[in-house]
Amino acid sequence: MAVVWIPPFLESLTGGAHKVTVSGRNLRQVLNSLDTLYPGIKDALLEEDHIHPSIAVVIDGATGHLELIEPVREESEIHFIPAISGG
Amino acid sequence: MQDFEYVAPTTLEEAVRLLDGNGLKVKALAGGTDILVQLRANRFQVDRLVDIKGIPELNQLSCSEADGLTLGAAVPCYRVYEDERIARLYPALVDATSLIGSIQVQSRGTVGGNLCNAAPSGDSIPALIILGATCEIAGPKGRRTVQVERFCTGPGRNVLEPGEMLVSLKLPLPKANSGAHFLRFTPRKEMDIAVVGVGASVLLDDARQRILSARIALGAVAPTPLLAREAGDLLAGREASEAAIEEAAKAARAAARPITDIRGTARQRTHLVGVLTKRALGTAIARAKEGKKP
Amino acid sequence: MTATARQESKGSGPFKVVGTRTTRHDGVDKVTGRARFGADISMSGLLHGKVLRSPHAHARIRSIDTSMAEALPGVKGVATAQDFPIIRGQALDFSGAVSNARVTAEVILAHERVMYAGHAVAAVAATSPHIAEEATRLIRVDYEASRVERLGSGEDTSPGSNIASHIQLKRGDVEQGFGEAEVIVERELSTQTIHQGYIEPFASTAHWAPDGHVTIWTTTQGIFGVRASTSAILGIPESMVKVIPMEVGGGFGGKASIYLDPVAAVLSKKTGHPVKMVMTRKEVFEGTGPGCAAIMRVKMGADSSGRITAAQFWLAYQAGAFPGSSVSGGATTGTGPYNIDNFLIDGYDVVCNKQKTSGYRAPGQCQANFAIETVIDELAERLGMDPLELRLKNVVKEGDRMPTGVPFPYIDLRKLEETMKTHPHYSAPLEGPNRGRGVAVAFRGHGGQGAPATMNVNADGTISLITGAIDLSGTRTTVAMQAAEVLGLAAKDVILTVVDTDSVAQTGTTAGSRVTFEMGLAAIAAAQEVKRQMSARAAMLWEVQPEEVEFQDGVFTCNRSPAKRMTFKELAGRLARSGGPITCSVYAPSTGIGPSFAGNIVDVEIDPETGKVDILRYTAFLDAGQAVHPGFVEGQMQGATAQGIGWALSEEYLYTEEGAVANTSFLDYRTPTSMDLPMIDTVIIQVPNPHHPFGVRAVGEVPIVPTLAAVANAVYHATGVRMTRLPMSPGAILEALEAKKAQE
Amino acid sequence: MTGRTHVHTSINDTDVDFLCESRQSLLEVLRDVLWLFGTKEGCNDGNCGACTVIMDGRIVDSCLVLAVEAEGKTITTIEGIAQAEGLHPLQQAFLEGDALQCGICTPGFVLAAKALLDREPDADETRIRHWLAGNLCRCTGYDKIVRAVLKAGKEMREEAP
Repeated sequence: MAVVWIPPFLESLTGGAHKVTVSGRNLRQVLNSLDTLYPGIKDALLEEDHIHPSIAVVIDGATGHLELIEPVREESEIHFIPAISGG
Repeated sequence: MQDFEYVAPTTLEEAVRLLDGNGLKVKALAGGTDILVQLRANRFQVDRLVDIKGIPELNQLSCSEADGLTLGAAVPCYRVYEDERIARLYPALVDATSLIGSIQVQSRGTVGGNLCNAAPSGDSIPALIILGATCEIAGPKGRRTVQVERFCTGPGRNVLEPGEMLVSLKLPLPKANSGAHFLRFTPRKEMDIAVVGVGASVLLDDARQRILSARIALGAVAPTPLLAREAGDLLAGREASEAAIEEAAKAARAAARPITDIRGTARQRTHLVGVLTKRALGTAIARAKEGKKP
Repeated sequence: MTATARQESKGSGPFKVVGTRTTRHDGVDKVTGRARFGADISMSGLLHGKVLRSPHAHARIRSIDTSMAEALPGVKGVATAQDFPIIRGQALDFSGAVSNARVTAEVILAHERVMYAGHAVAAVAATSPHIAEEATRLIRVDYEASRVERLGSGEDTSPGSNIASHIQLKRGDVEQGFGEAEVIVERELSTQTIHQGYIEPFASTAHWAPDGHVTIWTTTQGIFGVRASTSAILGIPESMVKVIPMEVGGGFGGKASIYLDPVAAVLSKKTGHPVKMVMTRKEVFEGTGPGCAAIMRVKMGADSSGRITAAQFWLAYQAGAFPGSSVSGGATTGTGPYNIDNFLIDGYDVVCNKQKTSGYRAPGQCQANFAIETVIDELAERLGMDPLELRLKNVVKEGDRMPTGVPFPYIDLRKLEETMKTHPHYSAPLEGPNRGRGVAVAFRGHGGQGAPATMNVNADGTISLITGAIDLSGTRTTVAMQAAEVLGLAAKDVILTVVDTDSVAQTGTTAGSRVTFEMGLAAIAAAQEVKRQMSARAAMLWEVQPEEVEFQDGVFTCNRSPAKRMTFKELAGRLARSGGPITCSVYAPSTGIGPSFAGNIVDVEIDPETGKVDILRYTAFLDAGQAVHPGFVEGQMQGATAQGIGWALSEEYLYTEEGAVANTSFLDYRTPTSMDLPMIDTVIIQVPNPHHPFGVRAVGEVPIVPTLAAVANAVYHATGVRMTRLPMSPGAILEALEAKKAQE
Repeated sequence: MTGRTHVHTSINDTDVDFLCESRQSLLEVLRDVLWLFGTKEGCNDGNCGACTVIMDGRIVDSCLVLAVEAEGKTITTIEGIAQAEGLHPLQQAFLEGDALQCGICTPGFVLAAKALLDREPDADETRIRHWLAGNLCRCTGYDKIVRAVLKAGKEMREEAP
C-alpha cells in the first residue's frame, strides 16, 4: 500500500492525519481510495480532472508528469507539494 | 523624440545668431551626454540644436603659469584630466572630470556642458567654484563675465539669456602653497550621481602651517552647487589643525540645504557634507604641503 | 586589488570531454558581433511598434481615443486590448489563476483597469520608432483613478484582503520544540522589489502573413511558451504560430514571461507589415516582471548543543498586480539546509499595485534564505558556536526530509560545509578595523520535465544536434559535450542548433537550472541511439551481427575479426551509400534533477562615516555534481554572486508616492559595476548526482541564494549591527550605526 | 520638418555615407540604417556601455552621439575588430577565458578594452576595472572579463616589437 503525505491544508479533511496508507496502482486509483476515506479530498486536489496547477505531485522523490495515470508502486510515497512558480 | 534642426556653426557670431531662436526652442549641444538623455526622456523638447563643437574658441585649452587656465566650453573631460599641466596645477579639476560618468561619457561630456546643465549634483561645479573660475559668456549684446558660483540659478537653470552661450572658463593660476581637492559620495564606486559632492581649496602660509584662506563648495545639497563661504572664511588665519577642520565641516553642514530624494535623505546628506568636507580639506591641505616651495 | 588565481576545481570522472574547458559554440559569433539578439533583425517593409503605458498605479480605463495617433503621418496601426480575442467580452477570473493566458493577456495590454504604473495600455506601429513613440503620446486615455494598494504586506489575512493564496508546511510540534530550546532568536526581515537586470531589453518582431501564418522572432527563455500564449491570446491554432528564437541577452527568469509578441502580431495583422518592438530600458523596469519583495518573520530555537529544536516562518511575498509571487519557492525551502524536527511555515501570496512579478534566479529562495541564514548566524553567536559548526551540527543528509516531506536523495552537504570550514579564506586574518566576515549556505530544490532532441549524423563524421531549449549561458556547449562524450567525438564536432517551434518537438522553457541536466539526458539518449544505429550499420557493412560490433573511443571494431576497424568518421562517410543517413529523435523523461547546495564566505569593510560597504574578498562554493564545463560553472557562480551582492547592497525599486517606479534607469537602479566587485573565487566540489549518467547537478540558480545573507552576516560582524532590510545601502547602514550609537 | 542630412564617415576602414534625421543617434544609424547589429542597445542613456564604439580613437556610447555628429569621423565597431587572419587577441582571450555568457555586452567590452590596451597595454586590474566601469555585465560578475583583458594585454605586449 502506498503512503500519502497529507499536506497541511487538507488535514481538516483527514481529521488531522499526516500520513494515510491507501491502495492504488496509479494516482487516480490512489485518489479514489483517499476520497472514499476522506470525501472531498479529490475535489481539493483536482481541477477538472487535472492536478490543480498550484500543486505538484511527487512520487518517490520524482515530480510526476503523467498526472492521474502516474504509476504508483506498492511501497510508493506520495507528496502533494506547492508547485514552484512565479516571481 | 521629436525631430529638430541640427546646425553646426563654425564661428561664435553665427552660433549666437542661431541660438537666438526668435521663439524657437533652441539649445546648445556640446558633448550631448546630458541633453540627449533629457530629450529622450521628454524632459523638454527642442526645435533646434546648435552644435558648438566646431567653433575654434570653444575648443581652446591653454594652461600656463603666466595666465592660468582657459578652458573652452566644448572641451571634453578627457582633455582636461589627460593634460599634464592641469594635473599639476589644478588636480581638483582632474578629480572632478574623471568622476563624471564613464570613460565613454568623458570622451564626449564637457566641463562647460556640466556647468550649463546646472544639476545640483554636477561634479565639476564645486571644483570650479573652489578654484575661483569665471565664465566667459557671449551673446547678442556682446560679452560678459560671471563668477562660476553665480552661474547656476536653480536645478537645470542658469544665467544664460536667450542667444547667450558659455564660451570658456577661466581659472586663475593657483598661488604657491595652495591645494585643492574634490570628492563625492556615491553608493557605487563609479557610474553614479553624487549624493553629496564637496570641493575644498586652501592657501597656506609660507611655513605651510597656517591657513591664509580657504574655499569650500558643496554639490547636491541645495538647488544649485553652493559656495559655503563662511565655512571657508572661518579657516582664515587658523592652524591647519583637526579642530579647525572640524569647525569648517560644522559650518559647511550648516550651509547645506538638502532635500530628501531617491538618492539620499536630507539627514544623510547633511551628515555626508561634514564627512566629505573634512576629507576634502585634509587632502587639499596635504596637496598644498606637497607642492614645491616657492 | 590584485588578480588572484584561485580557481579551484577538484575531481572529474573518467571523461574525455565532460569536465574540460572547451571553447563555447556560440563564442566566435558573440565576440565578433555576429550573434543575432532580439532586436538585431530587419526585413523589407518593417514597421516599428511602441507601447503607451499607464501613469497611474491603479485606475479604471473609461475610454481610449486613438484617432489623433492614427492621423499622424507614418502611423500605420494602433492596437488595444480589444484586439485580443481572449480579452473581448471576457471577465478576468482569478480563481486558481496563478498564471494563464488570460492573465498574460491582461498584463500585455490592460483591459478595463490599469493595475500598476507602467501597465501597457495601447500600442502603435509606424514607419520609424520615433514616429511610433510620438504617436503614443497622442493617444488620449480617460482614466478614473482608484485606490492604490502599495504595501502588499500580508498583514490583513481576512477574507477580501489582498492575500491571493496561502501555503502551509509543517512538521512536529513547534511549541514543544521551542520549549526544548536554550536560545531563541526572532527577527523580522524584508527585501525589496528587484530586477533581473538583463542588459538586452525585451524585443520581438512579428509578421502575420496573408495566409494567417504568424512568424515571431523574439528573445525568450521558452519559444513554446511564447507560441502557446500567443496563439491563446490571439485565438488562433498553435500550428499557425511559428516562434523563432533569437539570442537572449540575459534572462535570469525575467524572459520566461512574455510582453510584446502578441502585440507585435496584432499590429502586423492590422498593418500587413512585419512589426518590430523593442522596449526602452525604462519600459523594462516599469513594464516587465521584477523579482518580488518579501517580508519575513523567523523564529528559531536551538538547545545548548546547537541542535535546532524548532523553527517558525511567516513569509509574505508581493506578487504585484496579479497573483503568483514566488512564495512557494521560499516556503518549500524555508527550513534551509537544516534537518529540523519541528517547524511551521506559512507563506502568503500578496497582491498590490506594482508590476506583476516574474521569476528571478532561484525564485523566492534568496529572500527566505536571507532570513533563515541571518537568524542562524545570530543563533551561533548566542550559543558561542562557530557559524559553520552550527550548520554542520544540523546539516541535512540523504534520507532527511525537505520541508515538503519529500526525502533528500543522495547528497553530501557535509562535504561542502567541511570544504568551506577548512578553506584558507575561512581562517585568514581580517586585517584592519571595520572589517567582518560572513558565511551562508543554501539549498535549492529543482523540478524537472524531460526534454526532446533530434540528432543527425553528418557525412564528415560530425553530429548535428537539434533542440528547442533556449541557450542562455552556454548550454549549447554543455549539452553538445555530453553527446560528444558518448560518441567519442570532440565537443566541437557536435553542432547544436536551437531551432524554431516548427522544427522540433515541444520543449520546456529554459528555467529551473534544467537544460544542462535534462537536455543533457536527451543528448545522451540520442547519442546512444545513434551509436546503436551506427553499430548496426557497421555490422551490415562487415556482414556480421550487430552485437559483434563494439564502439569505443570513437572507433567501431568487430570482436570477431580484429582487422575490421572503422572510425566514427569513416563510417559516417559511408552512410549515404549504405542505406542512407542516420537520424533519430528522442524524448528523455526527467530522472529528477534533485537539490543543489551552495555556500559563500565573504569579507567586507565598512566606512563607518559613510556607511559604504566594500567587498574585500569573496569565495563561492558549489556542489556541481560533475561539472560539465568548469569554466561555465565558475561563470554561473561568479555571475550569481554579483547579482546577489547587488541585491544585498544597492539594488531596489524605488516607488513614488503615487506608486510609479522612480528609478527606471541603470543610473539609479544600481547593478554592480566592475569597480564594485573583487575577483570572485570559486570552489567547485563534485558529489555525483545518481540520477544522471555523468553525475551532473543543477548549477545555474543556487549560487545566488546564499549571497544576501553572507553579505549581511559579514556586515554584522564588521559593525555589530544586524541589517534586516535589504538593500544595505550606505544610508541604511549609516542610520543603523547611528541608532546603535544612540543606544550605547 | 528638417529632412535628412548627408553624413560622410569612415567605418571599419571603409568610407560610408548615409542619410539620417537629426534626432537619430549614431547607434540607431549603425543598426537600423547600416545593419551593423553588432553594436547593441542596452539602455539608450549612457549607463550600460553596450553600444560602445571607438570614434576618432576614443570610446563613446554611440547612443549619446547624434548620427549627424559623426560627419568626418573615423569609427570602429565590433565588426571591424577581427582581421582576415583571425580574431583580435582580446576576442581570443574572451573566448578562451569564458569571459562571456549571454554575449550582449561583449561587443562593448571588447571595444572598450581594446581602446584601453591600445593606449596602456600594461593596465593592471584596478585600471582595467576603472576603465570598464561604464560597461555593465550581468552574467559574469566581471571576474573572467578582467582576467581576459589582463591576458590579452600580456599577449599584446609580447607581440609588440
